[in-house]
Amino acid sequence: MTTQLVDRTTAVRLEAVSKVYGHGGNGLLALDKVSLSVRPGEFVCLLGASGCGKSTLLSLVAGLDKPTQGEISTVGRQVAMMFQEPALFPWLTVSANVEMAFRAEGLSKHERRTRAAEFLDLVHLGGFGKKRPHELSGGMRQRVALARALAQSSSSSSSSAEDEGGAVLLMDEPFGALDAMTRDLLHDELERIWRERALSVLFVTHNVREAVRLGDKVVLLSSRPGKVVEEFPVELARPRRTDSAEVAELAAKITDRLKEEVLRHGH
Amino acid sequence: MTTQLVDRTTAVRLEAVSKVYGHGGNGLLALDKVSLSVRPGEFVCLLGASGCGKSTLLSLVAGLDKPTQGEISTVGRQVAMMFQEPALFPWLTVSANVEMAFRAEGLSKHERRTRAAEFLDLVHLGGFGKKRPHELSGGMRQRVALARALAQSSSSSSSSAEDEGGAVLLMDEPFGALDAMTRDLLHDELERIWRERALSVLFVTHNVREAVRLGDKVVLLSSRPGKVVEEFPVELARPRRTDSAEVAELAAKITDRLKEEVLRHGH
Amino acid sequence: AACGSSASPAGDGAAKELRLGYFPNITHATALVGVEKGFYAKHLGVPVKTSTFNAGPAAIEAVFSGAIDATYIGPNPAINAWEKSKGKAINIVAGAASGGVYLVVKQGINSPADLKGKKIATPQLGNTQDVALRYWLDSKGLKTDTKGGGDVHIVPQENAQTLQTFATGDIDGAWVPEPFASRLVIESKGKILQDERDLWPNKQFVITHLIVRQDWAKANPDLLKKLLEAHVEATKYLNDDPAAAAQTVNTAIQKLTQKPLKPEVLASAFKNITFTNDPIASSLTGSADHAVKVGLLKPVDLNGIYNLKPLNEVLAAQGQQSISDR
Amino acid sequence: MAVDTHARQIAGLDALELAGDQRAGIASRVWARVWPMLTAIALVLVAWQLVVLSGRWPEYVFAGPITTFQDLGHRLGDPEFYQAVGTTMRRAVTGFALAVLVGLVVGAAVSRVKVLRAAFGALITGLQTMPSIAWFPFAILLFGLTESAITFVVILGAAPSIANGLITGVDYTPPLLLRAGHVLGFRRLQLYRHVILPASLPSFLAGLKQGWAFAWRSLMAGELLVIIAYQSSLGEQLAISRELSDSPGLIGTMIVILVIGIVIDMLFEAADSALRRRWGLNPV
Amino acid sequence: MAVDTHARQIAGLDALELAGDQRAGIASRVWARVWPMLTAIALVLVAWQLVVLSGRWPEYVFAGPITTFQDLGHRLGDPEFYQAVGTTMRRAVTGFALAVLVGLVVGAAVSRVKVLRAAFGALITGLQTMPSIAWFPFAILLFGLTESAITFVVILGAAPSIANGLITGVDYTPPLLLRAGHVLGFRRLQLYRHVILPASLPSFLAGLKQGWAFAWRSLMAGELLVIIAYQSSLGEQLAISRELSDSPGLIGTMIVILVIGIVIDMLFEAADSALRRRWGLNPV
Ligand SMILES: Nc1ncnc2c1ncn2[C@@H]1O[C@H](COP(=O)(O)OP(=O)(O)OP(=O)(O)O)[C@@H](O)[C@H]1O
Ligand SMILES: Nc1ncnc2c1ncn2[C@@H]1O[C@H](COP(=O)(O)OP(=O)(O)OP(=O)(O)O)[C@@H](O)[C@H]1O
Ligand SMILES: [Mg+2]
Ligand SMILES: [Mg+2]
Repeated sequence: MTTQLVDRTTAVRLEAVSKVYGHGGNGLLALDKVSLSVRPGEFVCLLGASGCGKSTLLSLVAGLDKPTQGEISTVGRQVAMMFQEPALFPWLTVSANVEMAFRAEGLSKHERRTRAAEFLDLVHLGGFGKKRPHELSGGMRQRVALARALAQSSSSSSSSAEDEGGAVLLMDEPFGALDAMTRDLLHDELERIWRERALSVLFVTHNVREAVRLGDKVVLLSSRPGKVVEEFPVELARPRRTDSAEVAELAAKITDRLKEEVLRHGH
Repeated sequence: MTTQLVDRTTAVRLEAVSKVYGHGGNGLLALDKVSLSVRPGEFVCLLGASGCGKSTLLSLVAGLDKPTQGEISTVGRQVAMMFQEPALFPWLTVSANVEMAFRAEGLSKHERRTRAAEFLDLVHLGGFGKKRPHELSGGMRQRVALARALAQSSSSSSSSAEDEGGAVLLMDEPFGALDAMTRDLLHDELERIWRERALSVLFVTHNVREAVRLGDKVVLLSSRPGKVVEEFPVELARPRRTDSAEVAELAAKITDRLKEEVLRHGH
Repeated sequence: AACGSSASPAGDGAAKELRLGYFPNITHATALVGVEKGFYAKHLGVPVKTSTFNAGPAAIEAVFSGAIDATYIGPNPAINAWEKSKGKAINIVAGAASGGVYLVVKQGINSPADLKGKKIATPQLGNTQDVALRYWLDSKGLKTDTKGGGDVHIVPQENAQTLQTFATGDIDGAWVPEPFASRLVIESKGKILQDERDLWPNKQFVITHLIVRQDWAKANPDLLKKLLEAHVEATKYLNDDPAAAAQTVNTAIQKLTQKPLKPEVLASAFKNITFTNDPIASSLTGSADHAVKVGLLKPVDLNGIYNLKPLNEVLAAQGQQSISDR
Repeated sequence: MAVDTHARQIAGLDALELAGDQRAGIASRVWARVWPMLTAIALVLVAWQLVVLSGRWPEYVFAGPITTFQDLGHRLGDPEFYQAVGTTMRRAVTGFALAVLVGLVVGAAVSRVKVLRAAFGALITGLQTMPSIAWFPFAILLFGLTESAITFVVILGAAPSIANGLITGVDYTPPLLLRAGHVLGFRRLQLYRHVILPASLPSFLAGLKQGWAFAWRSLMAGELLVIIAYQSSLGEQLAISRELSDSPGLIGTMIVILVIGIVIDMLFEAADSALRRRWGLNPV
Repeated sequence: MAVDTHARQIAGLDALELAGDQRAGIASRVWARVWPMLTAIALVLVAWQLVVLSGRWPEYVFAGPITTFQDLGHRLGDPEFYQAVGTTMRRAVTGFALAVLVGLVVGAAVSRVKVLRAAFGALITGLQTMPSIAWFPFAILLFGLTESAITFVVILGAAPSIANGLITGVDYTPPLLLRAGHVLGFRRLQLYRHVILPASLPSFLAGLKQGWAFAWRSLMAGELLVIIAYQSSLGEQLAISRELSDSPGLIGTMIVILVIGIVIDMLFEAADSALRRRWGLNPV
């Protein structure tokens, strides 16, 4: 609970973190002694079968839930997060939803709007600022959520100059509802922002190629209880392409390992 | 509006269907003169960029919304649908949610429960019948919705013996939140049920390989306004594998066409 | 007084105004004409702030809280206030009205014996009319009880409701004050079976009197006297020219409630009420005794409830007879 | 053979009542809202006249529409009537505004602070069930015979249900939105202002509507408490009509109260509709 | 340097108040619910006694806790008291049950049928604002001097807010769930029963709570309407206490009313908690 605990070379650290939902006989062990760390400016991808505890892990890191056991520490004034569901505020317009990311900063109304528009352009939703969430398609909503999370993690209050790494960004299947093209374009944008802002990213996906395309490290979780099975460092040069051979090769390797894991658990 | 209009060789027919959201200057043309037909027992996949009108199209077919112009007809007493969101009833247990599919049939409580359990097993959620939706992960919720839709479309009331084809099943990105393994397993199950029940399926996905893996025909929509760009018949022998070369080849061809389309629209 | 002296926001030292309460009701005619004709204003020399109430409890609450100094009121709330405060809160300083209470019954009921098994309404359980009815029935050999059982069923209900239930036949009679008695007779063809005046010595019993807060009276003896002067003049006006007075009363009622009495009801009711400065002490103690007898009240010590000395001084100054508090 | 044509689907859709014919002109839309109301009024009037004609009760016990509207017409011609309505409305609005304030503060505190909730949560409903007359003595003790006494009774009547509306709203705020707000860096008051309050708005609005009804009813009773000389009010008129068994007067006053209630409801309804439209919920 | 440790995150979490220490024993959990209430009661009693001691008002005007509880103690020793409470509770429960029925039917009809809504929607709030005393004459006309007259007043008091609760719930049913129900083949009544009603439950429950308050208040007034042989009632006791300027009696009766209100609230709260737990909403 002191600064000593937070190593300057770690942005996020989980040490033997376990999480049990419910009590006693009905309790469900979602995470079992997971240890994991993200270095400042590192891009870590999390892979695992459906229901293995990825979202649970992100909630714990974001401080939305308490671990049953273990320690979690994060550096950076703020942790930005993109949920698995869009989690937009239905009473706000699309633009206002993105503007919420700047609320804490105390920007002027006009500035907030301008910056929100930039991020909406980024996710190809330029003309939709005045719509309400219910008027968007599923994928468009997801992109609004993406815009909000990116806006938050690149806002000045979440990364201060003194920090070695920038803010922490948690993303839970951010591109799940998007077509391959849009996805590819957004991969590039995300990579750019990550580098510019020196973000520390923890990224959940089901798409192994995507993980390899983006990550510095891919972490594989087993299911029920979620445990770290293996960590794959990705040492390919950037920029990478999702359809490049190297990516495909490493992805195939990880997929095999994942398949093994999933099948072992009767999935 | 007469039986003549419904061709016995068509399960779903859209004729020059347009859909405008909103009015006047604010109106958004989501679908523009879309014509499409699904033969009884045919598996049709819909592809298109995010926001191109795929979900809108399914709503129209399901009768949840009125087309602004054009005619829609469906055969079969009931159209089963799986939404893009899980759309589970939060006040019911997982099992009760699936049981809702049999409500209209008047099965006994016990029978309903047994059949629901079967479908939950099918989606690998055997032990979760007594949980509530909020206790599940995102992918698990999606699988519950899948179980419900499959249950409904294979229940006796939705396909009557006289019909040439079985029920109509509409699916909106049913596997979006699932890992590749679970997805593969469920592809097989879906294919089996589709064949056994002679379902007519309209299947929305962003995964081109998945579309080629499952479909008899892949329909490509352009975006804003949604128009049918091209239909690709898939003449590969079943069973197909997602990672087979033929599938990859056709998928690459469709992806190129899709990319062209997306880029043309400034995405 | 040991307590309550701080209760008056106006301060009891030297009051700059008089706060007077009354009801917009024909039995409060003294106050109505007093205000309408300006008697209070004329005599008091300080501004008179009037408050009207629609029932006794609110008036007593206002007296207790020090929101008003004096009010016209019926005998029951006065007795309650006296008893609850153990004789510390109020005094009766003058009478205002007497009579005007009747047992009105349906046609076809001709004697007390015919009342057996019938439903008779009174304004409220344990009030003077209620006690009077029970005592009277008792004297006629008819049993009643406080729960509405017995030979005659007594149903306490608001007078307004009595008008309605008598008209619809839900009740067979009612022991009520004016103007309700006259309305029952005139509008619903009721018949008077008993005039309460006939049950009392000199055909007199109190229906309205004037009470004041004790600590106000103590601090403002002069104002009290002036109030009584005005009161006496109002009573005189009512008795000197009943026809004009009746009109004045109706004008006042109309101003306060927007609903004047019908002329025939006004005439009948006015005729049945006697306006007097005498609080008819004997009727109050008598009624309390009756209440004890019919089992509605624990014996109360009403000794000291009257403070008629200022009134008698005022009357003496005008050469009128003094009034006894027994 | 089971055939599902377009026509059948539209029928199914109508059952859902999700869609209105949105291309209809304004005139016809207004008419669509007005004619059922006019029909309802006409039906009530006819039924009322029939009951009176049946002769079951004499006119002075149960006045017919003709007598009532004649009487009401007279009153409508009298400036004093408008004064009375004005006085009552002024009191209602003041009292309600204060009650909203109190309800908001109490509701906010109780809904988010566990200790306060355990201590006072149940008390709020307890207070809500307390009839207004019980407060009268206290109102007079505290405020004397002033309008404040009336306002006090109105606030005690309305604030609990406003607070309860807010509490329900807070309790049912979707956890996902709370989490989103938390992640965006909102804490305590900010979380309240930016997430919880807007998310509770529908329920809060429902509470306001109930609160208005409580405020109004308390006011009708409270106006008898302090009758300010020569300042008539609706509550007083209602009581006097009843006191005098003045059937046309009573029914007339009831109609006035009903009309005011309906107008206020329309204001709430408009707010609610706007809210629903913004949230993307089925418009009426 | 901005350092966010585990400790700070827990603090953030507490602000969210999503978690309770669920491993605590039952005894300590009960205690956690009880002590704030006891403290609140103690505080109120102390404040009350202090006001009395201040001598601002004499005891006969504002009775102190000691006098009041002595008086209440006497009444609690009297079987008639329990009879009175019993009578009132019986009437409240009967009236409320009928009001729920009426409210449910009216609410269901009005919320789903456009024409009815246009015709009667606004009337419901209008009726809600109608003070009970306005109905007294009609109650007696229709039912004479019977208990049914009281029940009638109670129903008219409570049914509108129950209907309104249901209507709000229906209006705010998530469209996605309606669509899901429609696709599952539910139409009209079935859609109502399987989707709309359960989805509206939270709002309906809130409406029930408000309805109970209305029912109870209407009852307190209505019990004066018909005073039935051999049956004392709380409403009557309240009125008589006031009539007799009996301050300890009045406060005592108010305490009884408050306690009943609190107990009823706890029942509602239990139902609501169960509902929230099932729906996965933040438990209290
Ligand atoms: N209820 C609505 N009101 C207004 N506009 C809407 C509504 N629903 C959808 N739209 C618009 O219609 C277009 C098509 O939406 P639709 O949901 O059909 O897209 P989609 O193809 O399913 O996209 P995705 O792959 O992102 O789910 C979008 O531009 C969207 O903004
Ligand atoms: N609120 C909760 N209450 C009880 N159990 C829960 C809760 N949330 C998650 N779980 C359980 O914890 C396990 C992990 O859930 P989690 O949401 O972390 O999975 P996930 O890896 O994100 O899966 P997916 O890829 O499907 O989103 C699941 O078995 C789920 O049933
Ligand atoms: Mg997840
Ligand atoms: Mg979609």
